Amino acid sequence: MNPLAILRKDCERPIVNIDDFSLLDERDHLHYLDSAATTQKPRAVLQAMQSYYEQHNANPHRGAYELSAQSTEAYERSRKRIARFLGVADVDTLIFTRGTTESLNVLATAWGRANVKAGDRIVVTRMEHHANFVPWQQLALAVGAEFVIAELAPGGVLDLDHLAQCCTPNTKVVAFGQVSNALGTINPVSEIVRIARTTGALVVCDGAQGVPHFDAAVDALGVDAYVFSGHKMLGPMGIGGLVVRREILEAMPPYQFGGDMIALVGDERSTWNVLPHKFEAGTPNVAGAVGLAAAAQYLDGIGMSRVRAHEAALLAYTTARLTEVPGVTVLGPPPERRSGVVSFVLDEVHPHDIAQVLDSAGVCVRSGHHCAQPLMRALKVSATTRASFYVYNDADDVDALIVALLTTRDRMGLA
Amino acid sequence: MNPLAILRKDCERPIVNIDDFSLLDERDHLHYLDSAATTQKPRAVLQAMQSYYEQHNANPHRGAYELSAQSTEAYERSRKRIARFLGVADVDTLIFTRGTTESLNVLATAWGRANVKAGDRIVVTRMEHHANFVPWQQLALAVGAEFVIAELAPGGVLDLDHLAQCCTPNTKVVAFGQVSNALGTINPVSEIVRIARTTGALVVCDGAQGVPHFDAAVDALGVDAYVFSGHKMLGPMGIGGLVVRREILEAMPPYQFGGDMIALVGDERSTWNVLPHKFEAGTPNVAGAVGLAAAAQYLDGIGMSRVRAHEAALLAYTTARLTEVPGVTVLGPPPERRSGVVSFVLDEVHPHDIAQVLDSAGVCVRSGHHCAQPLMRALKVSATTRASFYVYNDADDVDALIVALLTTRDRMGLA
Amino acid sequence: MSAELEELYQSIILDHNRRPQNFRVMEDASGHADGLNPLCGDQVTVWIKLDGDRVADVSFQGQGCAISKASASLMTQAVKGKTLAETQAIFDRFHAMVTGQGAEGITGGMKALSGVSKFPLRVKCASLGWHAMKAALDNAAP
Amino acid sequence: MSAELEELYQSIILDHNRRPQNFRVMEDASGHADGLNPLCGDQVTVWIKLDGDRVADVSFQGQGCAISKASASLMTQAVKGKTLAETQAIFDRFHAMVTGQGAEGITGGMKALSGVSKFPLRVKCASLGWHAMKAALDNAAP
Ligand SMILES: Cc1ncc(COP(=O)(O)O)c(C=O)c1O
Ligand SMILES: Cc1ncc(COP(=O)(O)O)c(C=O)c1O
Repeated sequence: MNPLAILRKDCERPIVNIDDFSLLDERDHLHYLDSAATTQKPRAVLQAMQSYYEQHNANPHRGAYELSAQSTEAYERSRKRIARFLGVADVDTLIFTRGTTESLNVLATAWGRANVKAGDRIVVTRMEHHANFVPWQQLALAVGAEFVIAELAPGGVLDLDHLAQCCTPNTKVVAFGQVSNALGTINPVSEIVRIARTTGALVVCDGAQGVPHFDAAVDALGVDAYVFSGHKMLGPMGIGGLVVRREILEAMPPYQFGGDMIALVGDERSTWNVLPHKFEAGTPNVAGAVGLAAAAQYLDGIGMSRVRAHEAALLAYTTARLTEVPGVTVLGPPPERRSGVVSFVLDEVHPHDIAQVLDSAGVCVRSGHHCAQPLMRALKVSATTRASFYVYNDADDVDALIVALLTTRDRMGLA
Repeated sequence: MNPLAILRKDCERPIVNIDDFSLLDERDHLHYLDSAATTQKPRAVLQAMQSYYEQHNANPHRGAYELSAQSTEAYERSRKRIARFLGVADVDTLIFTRGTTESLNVLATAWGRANVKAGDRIVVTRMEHHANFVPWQQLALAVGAEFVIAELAPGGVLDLDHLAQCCTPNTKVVAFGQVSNALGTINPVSEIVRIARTTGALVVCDGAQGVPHFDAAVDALGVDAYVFSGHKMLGPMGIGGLVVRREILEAMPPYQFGGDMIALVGDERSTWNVLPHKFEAGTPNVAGAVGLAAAAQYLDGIGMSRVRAHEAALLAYTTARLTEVPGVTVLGPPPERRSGVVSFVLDEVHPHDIAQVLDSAGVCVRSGHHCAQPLMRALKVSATTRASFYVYNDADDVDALIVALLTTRDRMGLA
Repeated sequence: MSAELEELYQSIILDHNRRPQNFRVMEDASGHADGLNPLCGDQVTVWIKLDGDRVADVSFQGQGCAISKASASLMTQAVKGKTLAETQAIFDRFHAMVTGQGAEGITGGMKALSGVSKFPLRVKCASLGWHAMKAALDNAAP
Repeated sequence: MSAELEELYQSIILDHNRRPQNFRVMEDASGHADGLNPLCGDQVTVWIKLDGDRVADVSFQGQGCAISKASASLMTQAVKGKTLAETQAIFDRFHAMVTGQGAEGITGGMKALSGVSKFPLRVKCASLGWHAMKAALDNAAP
């Protein structure tokens, strides 16, 4: 076999049963390459939510009757299951939120307003998603702190030397992504943590693009806070999480106030419930948690090392085949340092037009700034085209991408 | 027919096809009387969410491909459908949130921190749910404003004279519930609004127990902000809304920061997207919105006046039959001024024990403070037992409740 | 009416609920502590008087369901006059029983609380007074 | 390749994309305005020079997809030399066309933009320069 054929063979089939994904199963010619934005959902996830609603639906925590107890049990069992998947031992330090964006806003507001003062410093990186950039920027503006961006080294990786320079003693927050959604860059978490620990900062890791793609082993990362979204890891929309070290969570004021999070509500003052309830005001999204637990179960069934290997294989094959398309430049570091993401520009064609032509061939890719305008400025592009892979993709999807890119050049009148 | 038989006849059958509700359909002896906590979901709602995931699932707003456009369309069509159901003309002033609790926290934080200063006054009522009490209390504590509670008149209704006294010129917020979840009291919104308008306050109506039970006609209420939860109106968990007058929303700073809500993200400052996006940071819960729109559709199919009439009939029958149970005292105003809620105490039996015995007869009721500790203090009870009705309940449920209450007395050794 | 419910609300429980033992404020306590169940609003205060390493007296007051009241009442009977070590052992046996790990070594009226183990939601009710007792011991001036 | 896509990317569009007309900064403009599409990051600036109630000159610069660039370029050709009233009428006809309400009264190169109506997502792209032109007129010192 020629080298390309070998690469193709390594990702010839998806690592899941495609029947599990109705949308992909039923639309035969759909090549869904936008999993970094959101993933498709296996039947097991939809089924788990449906069963919950059909068999145990009730408001949890507050009811003395059996159905409500079942709902509570479903909710708390889901928390345990997801904590296990994440590698989080202290289950009650996993707070359910709507997703990564909310989790980061909880930190920037509840922790940030209580702990960051004028003259303090907040450090983020150049490659952050807006969700891990704007909340910190706005916190800094609100309290008069300094907002500092650790820049990139050539090749779309973080400049660790610059990060070290940024981490002055007055640094109160160091926030970074485990994996860049725009480039796929896998950040060296342990080195970042080591640098950040030279300060007394809260070390925040945005795992939105980490936990779906490899074993997150959150406790082992050594960070103070870890955040993620369910919908990017086969789970439903509207659910995600925030994991924070217990001492920090206990010292932190609540983010939202209302039912379930209180202990005593006086006319003048109130006191708060224990973890995790203190940070979960209002009726929880039990069905969402149940669906997310089913997603964790499904991913564990595949094995996260297989997920990682499959994405790496798809990436290798794509990288090889992209050389067939004249004028393509892939952004970011070499494939070994990337998760299953290919972000590229094509000479003389705007990403929006690429996405449009690709769509007409059933190839779904994202075009734009990928919620990373600060990164786009540094890369001196206004937008890129991004293909991102997951467990249900295979070499056919890559082939379709390549053919469609050649068509695009054609269609746009390039020689 | 004797009078009781007539009352029974008026609520003999549910006003929905019980097949639509799997959980109720399959558990024949379940008498679900806790809809004020959360409602059961019709198949149409579960089906709508499932179809969305199976046919249109993608991250909306950010994709240039057709599937993403379908997702955007599903999301925005849902917003329109729900706005129509609510009687809200300016569709983009309907912001999706996780539910009532989050909606109120958005107001208390984003609007409150920008507009309420030391020495200002915030007025709530004695019968508020913690979600419409604690966020305002904590805002007052944080900024040094005065937190004032409008008390009840005898009979569990709001004392409008006292409210008028509370509404001094320095009042910046008047927050009240459309219907009390703990007692079922329907508040006279137009009179409250008239009183509140003697100040320049933001007038906030908690519609969590309003919109599920009668035509909310939000625009006609004349309030500045209206909030509600999907799961209490046949919709899924994890979705709800916040409606605010456009000028106020436009002047208000964002609540959370991240993707979708930005226009330009600079290294130092950022600017915001237009409504409704400015207040919807991060990947939205599209499936939740789709499910909620299906719930609105389902309720419109029944007709909200029939919903109201059915609950009134159930309430009348229950009120009549409760006289058969020695030692029962129903709290709150007479049935005509209540929605489908009966909150009561039973001499010498704690609500928790009542709920336990009722549960063993398949009757699900809530016992406790109903997230209304300030109200419980004023009523001088530590807890009550609450039965609450909805479209799928009928006279059988009431009969089961009465029999189970008699059993409870027996079981607890009362003569 | 299920058999489990019969077992939960045994007549001993109902008696203790109606006429709780040691249901009073203690003026000269060595320590006291409050217990609160935020879900249902139940609330209890327990007072302890120590004599050396012995529980010379114990009392409680508060409002709660039959289970929490009877359990607190039975607790006062069980630990009064016991040493600290014995009290801990009784607590452990109680805890094992209500969480369904067996009723070994349980004696007297406390047996009546075994039905709680079938109702996980009520374990908190049954434990409220017990945890407050432990906290009162921790607070007690020796 | 679908027929609709063929219609979207007609050769006139591709030509205007490659060689946009009036693609320059205007130093002595009566007014100018920026347009931004926050979803894709496309961005355009339009300059207008008025002579009485006539558009004496119009130009643009910016970055964007083929549709937005070609549409802005075609816009400059369409309105240059027109009165304010005529400009408004052209804008209205353009808007009706791209939102699928018919291409009545559309003349010249602008016809090439009719394919946009089949792609609701691209209406924003096509409109970017047009809205900026309107805003520039609003800002223009008369
Ligand atoms: C790295 C990263 N952080 C944060 C987010 C925001 O996640 P969500 O939109 O689910 O809140 C995303 C996805 O959009 C992401 O890729
Ligand atoms: C009147 C009222 N307000 C607010 C809430 C809080 O709603 P949620 O828990 O859905 O946020 C509820 C329900 O629990 C309620 O009944």
